[in-house]
Amino acid sequence: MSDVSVNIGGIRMKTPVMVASGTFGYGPEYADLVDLSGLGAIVVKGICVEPTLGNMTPRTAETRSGMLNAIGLPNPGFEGFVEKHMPFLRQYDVPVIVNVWGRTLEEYADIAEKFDSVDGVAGLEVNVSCPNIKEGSGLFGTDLNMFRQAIAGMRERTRLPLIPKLAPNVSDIKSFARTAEDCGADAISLINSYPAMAIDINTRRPKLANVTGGLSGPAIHPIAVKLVWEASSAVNIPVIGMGGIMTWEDAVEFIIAGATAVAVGTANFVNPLTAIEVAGGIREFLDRNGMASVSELTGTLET
Amino acid sequence: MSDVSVNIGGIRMKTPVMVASGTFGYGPEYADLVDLSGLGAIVVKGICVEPTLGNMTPRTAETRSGMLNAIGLPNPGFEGFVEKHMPFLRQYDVPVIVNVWGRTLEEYADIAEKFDSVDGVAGLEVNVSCPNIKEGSGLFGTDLNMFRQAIAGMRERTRLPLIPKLAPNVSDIKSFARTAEDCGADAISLINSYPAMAIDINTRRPKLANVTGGLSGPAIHPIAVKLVWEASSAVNIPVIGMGGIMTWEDAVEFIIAGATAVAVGTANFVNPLTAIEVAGGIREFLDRNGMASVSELTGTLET
Amino acid sequence: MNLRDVTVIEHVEVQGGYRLLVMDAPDIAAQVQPGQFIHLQIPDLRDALLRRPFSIYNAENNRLSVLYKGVGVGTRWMADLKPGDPLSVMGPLGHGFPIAEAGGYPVLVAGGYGMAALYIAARESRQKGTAFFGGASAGDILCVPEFEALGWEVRVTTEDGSLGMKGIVTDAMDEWLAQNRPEGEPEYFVCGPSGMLKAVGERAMKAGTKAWISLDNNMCCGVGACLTCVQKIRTADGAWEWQRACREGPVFECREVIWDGEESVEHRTSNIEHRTKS
Amino acid sequence: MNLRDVTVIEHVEVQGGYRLLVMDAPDIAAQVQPGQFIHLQIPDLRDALLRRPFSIYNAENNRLSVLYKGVGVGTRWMADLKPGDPLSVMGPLGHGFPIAEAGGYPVLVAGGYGMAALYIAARESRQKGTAFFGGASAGDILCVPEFEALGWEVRVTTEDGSLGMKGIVTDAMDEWLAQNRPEGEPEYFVCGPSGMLKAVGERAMKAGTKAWISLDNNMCCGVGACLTCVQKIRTADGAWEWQRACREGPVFECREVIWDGEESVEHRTSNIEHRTKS
Ligand SMILES: Cc1cc2nc3c(=O)[nH]c(=O)nc-3n(C[C@H](O)[C@H](O)[C@H](O)COP(=O)(O)OP(=O)(O)OC[C@H]3O[C@@H](n4cnc5c(N)ncnc54)[C@H](O)[C@@H]3O)c2cc1C
Ligand SMILES: Cc1cc2nc3c(=O)[nH]c(=O)nc-3n(C[C@H](O)[C@H](O)[C@H](O)COP(=O)(O)OP(=O)(O)OC[C@H]3O[C@@H](n4cnc5c(N)ncnc54)[C@H](O)[C@@H]3O)c2cc1C
Ligand SMILES: Cc1cc2nc3c(=O)[nH]c(=O)nc-3n(C[C@H](O)[C@H](O)[C@H](O)COP(=O)(O)O)c2cc1C
Ligand SMILES: Cc1cc2nc3c(=O)[nH]c(=O)nc-3n(C[C@H](O)[C@H](O)[C@H](O)COP(=O)(O)O)c2cc1C
Ligand code: FES
Ligand code: FES
Repeated sequence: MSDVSVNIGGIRMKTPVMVASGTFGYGPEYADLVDLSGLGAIVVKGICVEPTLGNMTPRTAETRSGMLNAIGLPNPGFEGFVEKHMPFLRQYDVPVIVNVWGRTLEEYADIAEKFDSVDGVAGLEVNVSCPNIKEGSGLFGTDLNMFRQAIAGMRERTRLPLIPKLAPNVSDIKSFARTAEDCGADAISLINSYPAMAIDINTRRPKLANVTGGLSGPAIHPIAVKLVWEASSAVNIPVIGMGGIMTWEDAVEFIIAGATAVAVGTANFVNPLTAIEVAGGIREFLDRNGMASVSELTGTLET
Repeated sequence: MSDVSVNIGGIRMKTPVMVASGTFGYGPEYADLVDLSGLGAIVVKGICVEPTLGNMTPRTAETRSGMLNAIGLPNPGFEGFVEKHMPFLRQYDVPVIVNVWGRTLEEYADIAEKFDSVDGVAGLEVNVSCPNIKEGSGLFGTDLNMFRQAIAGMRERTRLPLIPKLAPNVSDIKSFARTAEDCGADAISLINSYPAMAIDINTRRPKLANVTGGLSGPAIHPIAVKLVWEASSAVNIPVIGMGGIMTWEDAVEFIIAGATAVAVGTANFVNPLTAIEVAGGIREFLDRNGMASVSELTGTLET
Repeated sequence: MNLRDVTVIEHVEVQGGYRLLVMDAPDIAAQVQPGQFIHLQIPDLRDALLRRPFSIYNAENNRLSVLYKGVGVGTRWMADLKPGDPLSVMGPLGHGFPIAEAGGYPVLVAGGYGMAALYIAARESRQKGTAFFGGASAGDILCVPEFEALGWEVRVTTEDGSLGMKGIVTDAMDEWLAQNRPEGEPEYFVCGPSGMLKAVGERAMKAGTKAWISLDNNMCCGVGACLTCVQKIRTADGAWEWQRACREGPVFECREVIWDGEESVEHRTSNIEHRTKS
Repeated sequence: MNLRDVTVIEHVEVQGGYRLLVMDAPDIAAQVQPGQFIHLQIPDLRDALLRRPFSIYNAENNRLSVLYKGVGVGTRWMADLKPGDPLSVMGPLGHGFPIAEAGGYPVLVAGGYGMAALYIAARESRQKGTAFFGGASAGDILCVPEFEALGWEVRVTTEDGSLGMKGIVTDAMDEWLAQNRPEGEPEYFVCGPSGMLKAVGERAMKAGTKAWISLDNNMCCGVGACLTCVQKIRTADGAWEWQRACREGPVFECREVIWDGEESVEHRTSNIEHRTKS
């Protein structure tokens, strides 16, 4: 049987299929239904230094073949997370990747350092799709210079595998991918949800309290595949592909495009077993095609 | 009954619903089914100075709630278009907007000048989602400086209403909108299809001969609504909103977000009467809400 | 909580656009507590991905039933379901209604599908009290014979006066309270639109009695993972925190809930704790 | 060409996964020429938007029928269609087969749904010649009695030998041509996979006879607006231009078609003209 285990910047995963940040809570929410040890990795909802409130409601809205979310990164802060959620997560034989973010460069560096000494954390995924409240309008994920500073600052303060998660709404994804690699990132992941909005035509108000949100789900899959293909062609570190995976075929597209692993997000809300089923589908596909390991498939797109 | 006529930079339209470039041919293709005079405007497939071949096939692929296209802008060139298609289009009482493009700054300026003297052309929509073959990697639609030069160069050479069509894959749509206005554009339209790709997992080849293409259809509607909202907040010239309109409700979202008119693209392939039906739906919506004209709805989003 | 592929056994129009959907779902049915809900995946639903939450109307003999109305893309599509069709069901979910306090007088207040959502609570309650059902019109008043068969006194209000008293449900409640003195403190069990939940809650707070209200917040995951359905809930120290309608709720005591627009209370922590209420 | 909401009249499995779909569509049926197709919108098709093209199998008595096989998301979904269901149909579309030349000997060559696509041409042809039907297995050979009833000699080839001769359709053709001398020049009418079109075309060109081949190019709009379905077509001056399979085609004479990978010919103009072939 084909070997589907992968190594993402030192994080060993039994399958190449993770669950994406913000779509799987902190683990216990789906634990009744899903064997957490069967996941490639659990990426928890975004954590920053201090407890954070998030946005008002409504926070999500359905769109055609997708959904919008503007949850606003509510979280119990570093201490709250480590105290309340890590004990649960440590029970399972599955890598825990913590999705982290900050409001300033300092906060990015601080949260990296804090997690460095936490037992049971396999790596950090860095959410840069958030506004920099200190410098004003710029976003860490779309301003190359701010992106570089954030990642470089974190690299200095942690030895944990560092996985910057690229924002999709840029014209040149390759420069962000290369910058991540140059700053010492161990892998990159993409894509985060795409900035978007929906309007209730009767009230003439946005469907989200936050006005705009992020589009995710199968609607964005073709955008994500293209960005993963471009990004993976620009770097040598592993790429984690995500965006709209509903079936194993969707995941295989990412792998052929150049992803070493993938993550399932929105699909968890439809079928929480998606990540498990996708991993099974990939294994069978490899078997059928006589491939000994998933690495034989990665980046094999013929153009 | 509510007045749905609009004025886009001097182009008077009976309804605010146009058909989008590349999805309605040059007019005759749907003329058996659609009363062309009932459209807000016909925007024809992109024309450049010389005849152009376009891409190899396959040129389109279906995706979830959307489609990819990489037609590659085949066209008979300026002369071929004017000779073969304008006589047909002149028969109808409907504004004809010619979508134009170039491979270099000179070609953009040239095509603008050439159309200046063509009878029956109401305005030019400028497709900037194409690579600059002379300067290399940059794209007219994502490099602000090249965008400015292209539009400013055209403005000097034509008195026709000029409608730059913005590319969606930029971080800051507002600066492109403002630049268009600064260069003397009479309106802007957005969004063009979003760069994306799909892979046939069995052949491990891209589903499009061109490898990548543009994503259109309802999948991208929430992205388009957000970009139209942002762009229209940045300029005083009218905005034409498009991307994924299937129903009148989708169009009304664009109008509430700030669009003066809208265009129907991919939906034409599903139901060629979409633009007519959407216009009817908008009129009824205005009637039900006691609005005398569509302008009372434009940009009324309460945030 | 389970995730199961179940089969439609019965699907009939009840009245006023409401339909009864009965499914064969033994292991989910066996676990149901009053006021819980299921999260339904509607098969082949064009381009609408997400599951839809429905209160459990009944759960007996391996069967699970819901009462629903066609209001949007999903519920209208459900109209086509026929016996034998497959459905994916996640449930039972959420924390529902507590058992009515001994010595109290239980009062049910419901609008729309709220009548269905209260049925199991009405059956499980040892005391049977009064049920106030409100709706726009006679077609919106569901299950009256069923509640009467359980031993409840049902009082109906409709806005157009086509059934019962003309007015809204709290009018009927106020009138009844003014004229009657139930043996025992009234304890309210409420399910319906937010306005109704708020209005009953206010009365309960004024009178110093308890009102358990079932929130109708928009949901996405249904299990606590996405943080879509959160509600501001008062903490013991007078501040507030987000709690998830799908996990810590949908039922809360009215004093706990801070409604949108209420004068602001300090936010204590954004910490979603895994409260174990039941 | 019309766009009509039509009703399913009959929908049955024929054999080997092929289904016959009959629709009530008077004004479209009345206009059909041999080799044309319709563009079908499959209602409520989850997240797949586009119409699907199907050759018209028959058009008589106000009825339109197609023969199709479930191969992907759309055609599998069509399996659920039942009499009375609505469908949106655009058609008839494209330029089909010409009438067989007087004095010639018409030869039909078909694979898969190509047998259906040739039925009207077979009926309209004054001369009846030989029809070569090929497929993987017996289940893929459609409509033999129908063609025989029209007066055609049908010769079947299957790859697994389960029906007729074992081999591919051109094997049977070559054998037959070697042994028979039809009265009149053979004129080929071909519909099937590209490989078959090419192979028959090569034989026709060698023999200096005509072969009309119906292209199976991917389509999107079906009417000439999107330029998805284009094919390189030789121009009179030896160069090539794009023509649209949905509008100028799907039927072309084999000499006109330049296949992918053929040694490059100069591209003349990219000008899609509105050829009026019929
Ligand atoms: C805990 C809970 C229990 C429920 N129980 C029942 C029940 O027993 N019977 C019943 O008929 N309905 C019930 N509902 C409401 C039901 O979930 C919605 O009617 C359904 O989701 C609408 O789906 P749709 O696709 O038809 O509508 P959509 O097209 O999705 O939406 C139609 C309208 O309903 C609103 N809406 C959509 N989803 C929700 C939601 N999850 N909660 C509230 N509003 C929503 C939308 O904003 C929109 O205005 C319950 C909701 C919750 C949260
Ligand atoms: C002019 C014309 C006439 C046709 N007539 C018939 C007919 O009479 N009976 C019949 O069974 N089929 C016919 N086809 C093919 C039919 O259109 C496809 O089988 C159908 O579109 C597949 O739809 P789907 O959603 O099931 O498959 P999809 O999931 O869309 O695709 C399944 C496979 O079919 C391929 N495919 C998809 N669309 C087309 C297309 N338009 N043309 C070629 N390949 C495609 C895809 O690349 C994929 O490999 C015809 C095609 C053309 C162009
Ligand atoms: C409800 C929701 C919450 C999310 N929260 C986060 C988050 O906290 N941090 C983050 O980096 N990404 C977050 N994401 C983005 C996802 O991790 C993922 O990148 C995106 O949804 C694309 O994948 P999908 O299409 O499979 O959902 C969230 C997405 C959703 C839908
Ligand atoms: C097949 C196809 C061809 C297109 N050709 C052009 C073109 O020539 N010029 C252009 O500016 N946009 C072109 N577009 C983009 C559309 O005009 C429109 O901006 C886009 O499709 C978004 O709208 P929609 O989602 O309604 O299709 C094309 C789109 C499609 C689907
Ligand atoms: S609906 Fe996802 S947390 Fe409640
Ligand atoms: S399918 Fe659109 S031009 Fe032929």
